[in-house]
Amino acid sequence: MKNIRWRTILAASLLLMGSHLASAADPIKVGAFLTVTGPASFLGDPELKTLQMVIEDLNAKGGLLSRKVQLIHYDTGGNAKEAVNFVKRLIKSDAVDIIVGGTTTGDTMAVIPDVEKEGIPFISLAGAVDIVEPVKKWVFKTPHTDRMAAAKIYEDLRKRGLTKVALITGDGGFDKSGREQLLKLAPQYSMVIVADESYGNKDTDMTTQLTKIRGSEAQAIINFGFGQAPAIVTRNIKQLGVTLPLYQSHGVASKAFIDLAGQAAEGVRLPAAALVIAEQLPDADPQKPVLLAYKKNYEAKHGPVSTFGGHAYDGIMIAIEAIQRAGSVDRARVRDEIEKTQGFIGTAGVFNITPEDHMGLALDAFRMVEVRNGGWTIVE
Amino acid sequence: MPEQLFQFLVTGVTVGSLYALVGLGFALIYNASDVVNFAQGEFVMLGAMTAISLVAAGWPLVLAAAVATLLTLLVGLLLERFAIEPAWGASVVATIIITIGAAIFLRGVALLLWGKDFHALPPFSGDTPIHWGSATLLPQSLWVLGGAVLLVTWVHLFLNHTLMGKALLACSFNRAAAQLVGINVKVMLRLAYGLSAGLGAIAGILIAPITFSSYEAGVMLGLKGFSAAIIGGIGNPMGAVAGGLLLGVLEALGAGFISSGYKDAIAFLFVLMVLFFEPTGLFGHKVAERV
Amino acid sequence: MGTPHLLTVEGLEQSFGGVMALAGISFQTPENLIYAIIGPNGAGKTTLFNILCGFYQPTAGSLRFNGHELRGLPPHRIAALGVARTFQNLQLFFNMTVLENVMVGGHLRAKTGLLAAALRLSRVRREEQQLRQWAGEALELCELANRAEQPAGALPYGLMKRVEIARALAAKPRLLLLDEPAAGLNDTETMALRDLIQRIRAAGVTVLLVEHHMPLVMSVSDRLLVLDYGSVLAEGAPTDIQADPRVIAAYLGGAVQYAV
Amino acid sequence: MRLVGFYIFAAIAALLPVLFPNNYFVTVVGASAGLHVILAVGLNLLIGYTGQISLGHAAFFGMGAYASAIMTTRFGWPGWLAMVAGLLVAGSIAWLFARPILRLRGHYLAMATLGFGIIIHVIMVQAMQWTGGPDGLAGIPPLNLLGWTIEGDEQWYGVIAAAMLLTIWLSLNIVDSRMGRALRAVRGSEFAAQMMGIDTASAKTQVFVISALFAAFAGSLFAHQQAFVSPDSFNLMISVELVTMVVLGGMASTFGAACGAIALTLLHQGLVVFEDYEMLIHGALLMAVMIFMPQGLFVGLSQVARRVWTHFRGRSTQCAESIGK
Repeated sequence: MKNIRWRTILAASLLLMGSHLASAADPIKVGAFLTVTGPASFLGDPELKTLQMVIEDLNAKGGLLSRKVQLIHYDTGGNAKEAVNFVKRLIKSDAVDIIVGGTTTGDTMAVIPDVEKEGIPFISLAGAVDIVEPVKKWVFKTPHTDRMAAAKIYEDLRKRGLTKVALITGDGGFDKSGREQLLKLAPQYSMVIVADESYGNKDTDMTTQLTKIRGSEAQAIINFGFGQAPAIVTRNIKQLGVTLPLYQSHGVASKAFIDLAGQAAEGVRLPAAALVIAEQLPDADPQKPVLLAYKKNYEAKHGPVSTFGGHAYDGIMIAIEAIQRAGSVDRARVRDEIEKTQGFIGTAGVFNITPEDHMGLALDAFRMVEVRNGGWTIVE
Repeated sequence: MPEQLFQFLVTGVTVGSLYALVGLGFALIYNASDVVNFAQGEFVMLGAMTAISLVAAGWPLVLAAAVATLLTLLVGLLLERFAIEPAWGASVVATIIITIGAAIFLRGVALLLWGKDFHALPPFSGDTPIHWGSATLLPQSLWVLGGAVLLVTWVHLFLNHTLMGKALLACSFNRAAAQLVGINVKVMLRLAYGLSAGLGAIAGILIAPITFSSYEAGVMLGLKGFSAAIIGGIGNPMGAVAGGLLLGVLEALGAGFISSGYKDAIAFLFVLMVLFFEPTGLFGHKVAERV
Repeated sequence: MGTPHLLTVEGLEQSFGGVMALAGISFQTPENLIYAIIGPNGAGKTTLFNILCGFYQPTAGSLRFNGHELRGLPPHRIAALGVARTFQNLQLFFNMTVLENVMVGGHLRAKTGLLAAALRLSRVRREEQQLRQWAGEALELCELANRAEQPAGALPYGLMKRVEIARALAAKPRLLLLDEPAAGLNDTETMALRDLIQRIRAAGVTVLLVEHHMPLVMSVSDRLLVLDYGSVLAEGAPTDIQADPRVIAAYLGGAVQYAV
Repeated sequence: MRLVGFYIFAAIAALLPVLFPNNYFVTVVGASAGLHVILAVGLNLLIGYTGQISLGHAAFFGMGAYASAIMTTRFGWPGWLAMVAGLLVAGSIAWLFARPILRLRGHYLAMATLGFGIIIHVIMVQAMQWTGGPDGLAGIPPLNLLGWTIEGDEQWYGVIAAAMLLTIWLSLNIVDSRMGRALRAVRGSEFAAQMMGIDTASAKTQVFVISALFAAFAGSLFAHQQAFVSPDSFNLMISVELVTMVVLGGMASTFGAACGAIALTLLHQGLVVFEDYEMLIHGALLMAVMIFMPQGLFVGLSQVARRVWTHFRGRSTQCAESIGK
């Protein structure tokens, strides 16, 4: 871990002098801007570690198109203004060939105007559906959209015959766009929203909002959020003795959530990528080998795996395969190759990207999972 | 509606006691140095994170808490020795920036030591909710409330009934006069930073089971603690506790009856109203402007 | 001497939570005169000054200046009527030079606002010249011309006191309140202060002087007002006041048998 | 003679893009530094000269930005009209809040302005139907001034550099005038200022409004330059950073505030190389400068420069003094 950091500092300071020696042996440059600190560090940190891991393994096996691959990454700290400056720095000063990054929807939306104007392939790791709808020529994304998560939750609720739903969401971008999708899709699944509460992502107690929900005739609670707040909501629900079924979002699909929420997490359901239940997949499932390989490799270095790291893995692998198929780092040809990615087996599911769908994941890429005695189990 | 109101009040008091505990640290340092230490939130975080690591390493809770408090107290002393003292005589605004720099620095250290994810301390006496009328609260909240009462009385006794405490107060009222009667003002200031760091650590440990802790936990707690100290009248420990409880109840009622999204806005709007009518806080000592 | 009174104070009372700092005092100050107010500490001298300038609002009574009722006016409106003062504990603008301090004195004699200043209109440039000139004159009068560019904080205490006077004069006031100008000065500085006060009176400014330095008070004032425990003890020419038994009793205390 | 510092500053700003053609650090970072200078110079009038602290100034920066964003994307207003609307909104809210807030002193004033900033930030996050919520507003059209549509980083560098020089010029004029001295008198001693006939309440209100207008002006430029605005560009941390720029650069010095703004912007870009250590170094640097140069980076450095200058030339030069103003 140590020498990677020194190499990055050395590489970055070299670039400060702006030396552009273009030659065959020149490394292929992958640019990344992630929220490694700040409120969304919960997502950005595993993403960075995954990108570094994949690129290090790739270089160990001779790199790409017989050229070394170099990762240049910046930490936006969750501030969209920084994201824009860093993407301009990646394009203009570092002259990267492709960008994989954008942990939060806010950062991603902020940089799209520049990416489209400069014409550089950009694979985002953020959740909101409006990153790829309407389709933008140079912009792709690997995580499932919040609309898919909402649809998956509503499907499960309908199976259980529950129609009166209470929403409780945080004040982050991920939370708000999730809430928007839940409100938009409710009529389609004949769901009735009976309560719509909100909290601050750094709040320490949500019992007030949950007491109001307890007072409503809600039959189930959906908490769309990420970080520490959903764990507090889950504990508060148990504290108030509320027994309604609780649905979380894929934002908390990680072991850390179960550790934080503790006993209160039992019975919580949420849509998640197959990564969290890799071992329980039937052997015939094509995703299983990919998931186990990534999981083993990541956990050897960094501890428990997280679905956000998985999104970064999918993003960088799609980029690498596209460059291999294009045989060069020419931006337009790499972009076209990404758009032709078919049947790519990633941690989030099977990707079939088309000119109209710059994500390529079907609803079945999401698996409904439930917390049972401290672990994730598939819900049939 | 009324039984919900009771729950809102109980929630308000439990959350308010968190703010009160943090506000105490602000009041103590202000008493000795006329400066608001914006790194107070970081002391709370350091106390919690150290205790969590020690407990995770198998130490018994009480020992871990004691060691964590001492270590944070040491950090407070070092901060005063190497940051506040060398800038002796700097303007109030410059000293505020120094404490803000210290806060960022301590956050950087915590980031390196504990990484970025969230940690929790197991509750001291389980988390089976206690039912009190129609409201429920966690046993840990009783620890927090109890802790607040204990610490407030200790600070009150210390400041008003011990020689060292009175010396501390003397420094804040008139540093030159304090020096003249033989009080070593530098030691007093260092003591103040050490004590409020220790106080912050204890607060952090008491609230860790409720609020989870990360390298960034100090920011919001510091902000709410500062607000509590200001509402109560800066420098007045009792005021800080009252201010904290008031802020907590306000947030709960605001979220309960008006809109949970605008909770913080409602609370701070009230803080503004208080300041407009009581320019030196609810219980702040009114400083007569002498010409 | 019979000109109409510049300042008329009637039945002025001021109490701070029950303590009667001023218990109904009345006096009149004719124009173009050096009028001294003396009395032991706590007699109510500074309280009177603060009421005159609008820092305190009196509990009762009235004070008329040049036909205007001052009671209820904020300090800056009273200053606009032509009242200026110095302060017992120095209130210089230490973040500015001596010249800039005195130019602030001329604030009321100029008009340009923030917007005109920001755009640097021609009348702003003319006004700056004017203010610089007025300040120069005031510094000249107080023999501080050579200290103009120095920061106010760098001067010795005696000179700082004089900068405060120069600053007050730059406002071209009709009434100048001097609050213990001789405090902390040595003898030579006090003599220079006496000449300065006489030069100020010669320039047509009425001076209200609060001072403990008796030789200075007796030598420079035209009339004296003696306050004791918030009420008027005596009022008159310096020579009468020196001989007045009540004043001597108040100052020296106890019954004194005169060797008649 | 009065504007020698200003001309040097203008020369540097003009020469940079010529010496380093289309270099990221000049255009993009330069433009960001320019916006920070406008904010810091405005805030310096309030903190440095008038001695009134404000920990909520990012709110006015945000008002300008959101006014431009909302008026152009949702109501189709032209850019300049939206900018004027932003100035009016920020100015009137500043005027409304100034009187009650500026009666407060020291930490209480810091708290009131901090609270004000948080209230505005919560509104930016929660009023989704107007502000687009936490993910902000995208698609802000390019700014069209007098028929010229500003496109690309070089052009934006030019526009922001010109705006920056304008604000520095306005600030220098304000400081060197009757009203400027009145503001500094308020900081020196509010009692003495009142006795000089200065209505200190209205003086403080005027400077509060002026600094809010500077911030809103920068906000509108920022909105059009980024074509995107989101609440986390206007939160408490940004307000704290603005105050740090003023204090770091050197209080009560227009060029001090400008240099503080540039230094902090470059620091931010430079530190990113250190990844996890960035926060640690950022905090340590902040403390070090405030401890060893309490009167600020600029004033401290100009003193060092003056000592070196006198060491070599054997006599002090008038020029350094006029910059220090």
